[in-house]
Amino acid sequence: MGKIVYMDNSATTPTKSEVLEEMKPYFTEKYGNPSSIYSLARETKAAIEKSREKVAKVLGANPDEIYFTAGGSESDNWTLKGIAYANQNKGNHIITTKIEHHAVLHACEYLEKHGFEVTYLPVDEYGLINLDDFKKAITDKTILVSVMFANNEIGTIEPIAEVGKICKDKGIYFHTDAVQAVGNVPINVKKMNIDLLSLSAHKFYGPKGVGALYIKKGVKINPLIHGGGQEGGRRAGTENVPGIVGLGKAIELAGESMDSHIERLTKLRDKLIGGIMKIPYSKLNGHPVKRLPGNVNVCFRFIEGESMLLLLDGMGVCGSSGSACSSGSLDPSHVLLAIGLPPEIAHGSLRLTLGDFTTEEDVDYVLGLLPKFVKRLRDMSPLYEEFIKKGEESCTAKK
Amino acid sequence: MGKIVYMDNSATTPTKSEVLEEMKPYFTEKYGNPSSIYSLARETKAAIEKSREKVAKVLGANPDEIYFTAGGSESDNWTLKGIAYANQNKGNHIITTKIEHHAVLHACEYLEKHGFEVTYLPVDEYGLINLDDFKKAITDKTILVSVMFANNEIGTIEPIAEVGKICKDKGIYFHTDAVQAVGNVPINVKKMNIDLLSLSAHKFYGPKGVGALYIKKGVKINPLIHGGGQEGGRRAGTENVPGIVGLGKAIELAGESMDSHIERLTKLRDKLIGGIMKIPYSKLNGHPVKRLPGNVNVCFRFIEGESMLLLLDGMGVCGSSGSACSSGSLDPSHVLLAIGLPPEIAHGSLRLTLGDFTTEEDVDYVLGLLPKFVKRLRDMSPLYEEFIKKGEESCTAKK
Amino acid sequence: MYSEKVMDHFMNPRNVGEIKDADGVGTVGNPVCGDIMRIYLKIEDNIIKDAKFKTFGCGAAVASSSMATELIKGKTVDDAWGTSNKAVVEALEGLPPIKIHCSVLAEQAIHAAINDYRIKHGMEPIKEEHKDIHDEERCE
Amino acid sequence: MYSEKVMDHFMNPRNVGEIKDADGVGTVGNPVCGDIMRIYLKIEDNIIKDAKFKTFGCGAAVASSSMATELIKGKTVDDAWGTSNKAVVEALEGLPPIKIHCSVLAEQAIHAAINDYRIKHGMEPIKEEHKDIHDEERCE
Ligand SMILES: Cc1ncc(COP(=O)(O)O)c(C=O)c1O
Ligand SMILES: Cc1ncc(COP(=O)(O)O)c(C=O)c1O
Repeated sequence: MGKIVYMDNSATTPTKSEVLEEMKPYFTEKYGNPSSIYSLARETKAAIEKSREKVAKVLGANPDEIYFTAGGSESDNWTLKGIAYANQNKGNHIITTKIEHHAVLHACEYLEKHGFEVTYLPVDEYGLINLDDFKKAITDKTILVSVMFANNEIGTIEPIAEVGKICKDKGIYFHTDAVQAVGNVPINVKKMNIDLLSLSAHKFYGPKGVGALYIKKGVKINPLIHGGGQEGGRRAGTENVPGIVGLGKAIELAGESMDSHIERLTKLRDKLIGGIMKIPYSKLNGHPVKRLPGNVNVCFRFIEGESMLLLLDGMGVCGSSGSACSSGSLDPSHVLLAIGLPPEIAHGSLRLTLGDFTTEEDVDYVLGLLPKFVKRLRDMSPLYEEFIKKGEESCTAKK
Repeated sequence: MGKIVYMDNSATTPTKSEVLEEMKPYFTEKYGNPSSIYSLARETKAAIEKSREKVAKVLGANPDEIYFTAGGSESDNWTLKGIAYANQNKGNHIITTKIEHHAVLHACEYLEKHGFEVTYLPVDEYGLINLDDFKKAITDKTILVSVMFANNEIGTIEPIAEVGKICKDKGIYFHTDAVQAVGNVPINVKKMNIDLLSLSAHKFYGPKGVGALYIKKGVKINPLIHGGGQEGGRRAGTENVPGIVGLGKAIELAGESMDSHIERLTKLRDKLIGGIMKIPYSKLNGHPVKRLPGNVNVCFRFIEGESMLLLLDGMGVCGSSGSACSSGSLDPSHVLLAIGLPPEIAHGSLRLTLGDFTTEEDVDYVLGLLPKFVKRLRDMSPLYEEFIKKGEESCTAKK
Repeated sequence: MYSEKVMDHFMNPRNVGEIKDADGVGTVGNPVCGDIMRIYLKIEDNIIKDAKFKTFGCGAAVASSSMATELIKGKTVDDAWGTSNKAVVEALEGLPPIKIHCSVLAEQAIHAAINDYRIKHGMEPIKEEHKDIHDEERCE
Repeated sequence: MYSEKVMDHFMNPRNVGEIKDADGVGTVGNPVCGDIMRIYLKIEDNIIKDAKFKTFGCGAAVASSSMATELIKGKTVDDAWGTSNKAVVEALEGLPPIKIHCSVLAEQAIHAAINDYRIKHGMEPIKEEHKDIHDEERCE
């Protein structure tokens, strides 16, 4: 394979080699089932507890509040369904946002079919929820609020501590999908009054297929996966020991290097955004500052996103798009529509997400390619042709 | 660490090194998210499809009927809850057995709290269900039958093809928890009329934290984990690519060596059973022939199981017990009670499960230790003292 | 996900551009749904002398346009009308199921351009058999 | 899961066995629940001269019996009665929460043996303060 410039770190990250090294012995040598009593098992049990402590430390939680799962989607589904059914006696109303990940949105839609009511909060042009909207949405039937920490497409960071405070005052459980935030934003579940928090290891250089749910002590929640007594009886299944060890190592590394990680990525991100904004009729999606350090999401008018991805892929650049075509449906990203982009512009979005292995050279390389590719696709675009003929002037992305 | 004789292969197996080798590149190099469109992602997508084919081949299924999960417990929960809620309009009755794994039993108990009715079929002294009992239990509200392929404690293999035939005739979905069977017993889902089948990689020398559910084409089932469009929209979450690759390799190896695996283990098993049966007041649990090739489960009267495990662990032997003490509850194994053992005898059970790394030397080593340990614990046992004083004669394990 | 042929026609699309004094122009699709295709025809003696396209859309949309224009060049107008989306898919050595609609769009663009030519030349437009596929798949 | 002290008392239990002409014998527990403990006492001049045990049970049950008999040897009968399960747990350097009941059983076995001694010697048995723990935890 030729040169690869990987700019899709929000989709997934490579497992760091230090992480893989920690995991390896748990496949072939230290393979004991943690529920057993012999020494081979006690050592895997201990490894899990060590990982639990590492996760707790980075989140500001207690180790016995961390439950390992198979990833962010499971953590989200567990929260939504587990809280809904365990607290049905108190109410049937859930508040979330229009820009959540599908793991939250589709779980909510499922609950709507089973007697629950869900309010989907709108967001402003930057993707931020409005706290007044939120407060007004609360009813005496509200049992759960789920607001994502940072959006996976446009990188917007929501006012989590403020939402947490309001939920605490009202005595409503507050869940945040922090799958994109962990490792990229400082988090303290106690200070931010978070009751449940989802995370997924493969988003911060850990392995795929393992995640965690922080559940504050005392929260009433049903299991999603019933069975054996693992995870304090709350999540059954033989523990994914190598995965859990990898998650622990990855979050430890992320915690240690958080400051420098944020500083470095923010610089690269802003350089990339700056360069792209020189291309005419382009627009930054999301908030300029309240934004994940590695997230760049832009729209190029008159261009369709998948075509851009294919051209970039031809040069070894991996990116993603909110374009309908790249997501297996005909509708463009619900997030881009929620921030008010007209569908035809939403189709032209490009997300480039930087990570620990992204270099300044990579950014320069991509900045060298983009103007050519934009020109090429616009030259082929009947929309651009019309636009030029009509002599339209400004690029206003809002309807 | 000193000598280790691992005889707990039903709890979990080591990942074979060939399996780990296949997995490795998917952590650090081939890490692309399979849902993306660039080349890095296409290659992980292809790897998943290759694994799907391998699983399908061993089960006699079509690749598009295989769905990857996080393990046996998830597959079981998905089936029970997913079928129950998707077919509520047809009925609310489920049939299962008293000796299922807790992943099935506890999911059933959950459903019972939510308006479903569950019949738990009894078993005979060998752990076998009775087909007449089963037929009588079927009502016009029965929507699902879940009978395990082979029991995890006593190794008994159930009459799956017969159950499948009856379910087919009645038009009822048939699920089998084959977590212990895959790799140890030939399976053909089409010939056996199985509609859903659970498996878990770590039981056949694959990694922990990954499994699969076979779902016959056309079966109506809700997702357990909603979200992204992975696994044909039926199981959300970024795919555990290394895990899935490992599962594929492991099941391929298991399929290739099935015959020799069964032959070798059956011999070792029967040697171990034969040796143990020379110890007075000992009894084999489960069926002598319809039994997993590597499963040995015995009761030593007047002895408590955990004590035996600790003595064995002291000599590097890893085993397990249906003893209450080793399972974190005060009640002995529901399986041993279901086959009619009185609780005080069930407490004295020992399970030794052999695997591909078990040698004849290991068997001899354990056979050298057991008589000494049994004697030592009996000498300490007030039950044995009473028994000897009363001059009781025969060891009848049944009530 | 795409065949080599599709990638070739996407990376090196044939017949991109406009024909200034086209005899027929057809535009189909909807930017809201993420694809618009415009085909320009130069027609002499009932023969497609030249065909060009402009497309806003995904890789399959571009490749379908490129292939469709290739397929009809040199054909009679009637033969061009008969160029089905299936012919486009086959010439492209397949399209992923979700992208089949791009080939349908190409067929529709040819039809639209031919009808435009017919109208300009005082002929009745031929009635389309297809419904608008976007209606069916409910793209808003 | 067990402390080194527990493992030591399990692997090398002190005072295993019977006292043939014991002055007091106490048996507690229930085989159905997986543990029975029997303690034999030799008592002279109100002093526990010797103590032995037989136990059917888990590692913690054996270690608790062993430790309990060690703790009471040489004590007055009253002091022996006062040997609490907590003292056994402490001497064992801790027990897992689920195994605490084993230490309670040891305390109860001492009480039962002392009461057996009292009854044989015409004294009133002392009333037990504990309920049967197995009742509470609903072991059938
Ligand atoms: C029969 C059976 N079913 C289900 C399971 C659950 O599998 P897992 O622990 O991989 O979730 C197991 C093993 O623990 C089992 O033996
Ligand atoms: C915000 C957010 N939530 C949830 C998920 C789901 O995580 P996973 O794919 O690990 O299940 C993702 C990533 O895909 C995400 O970005």
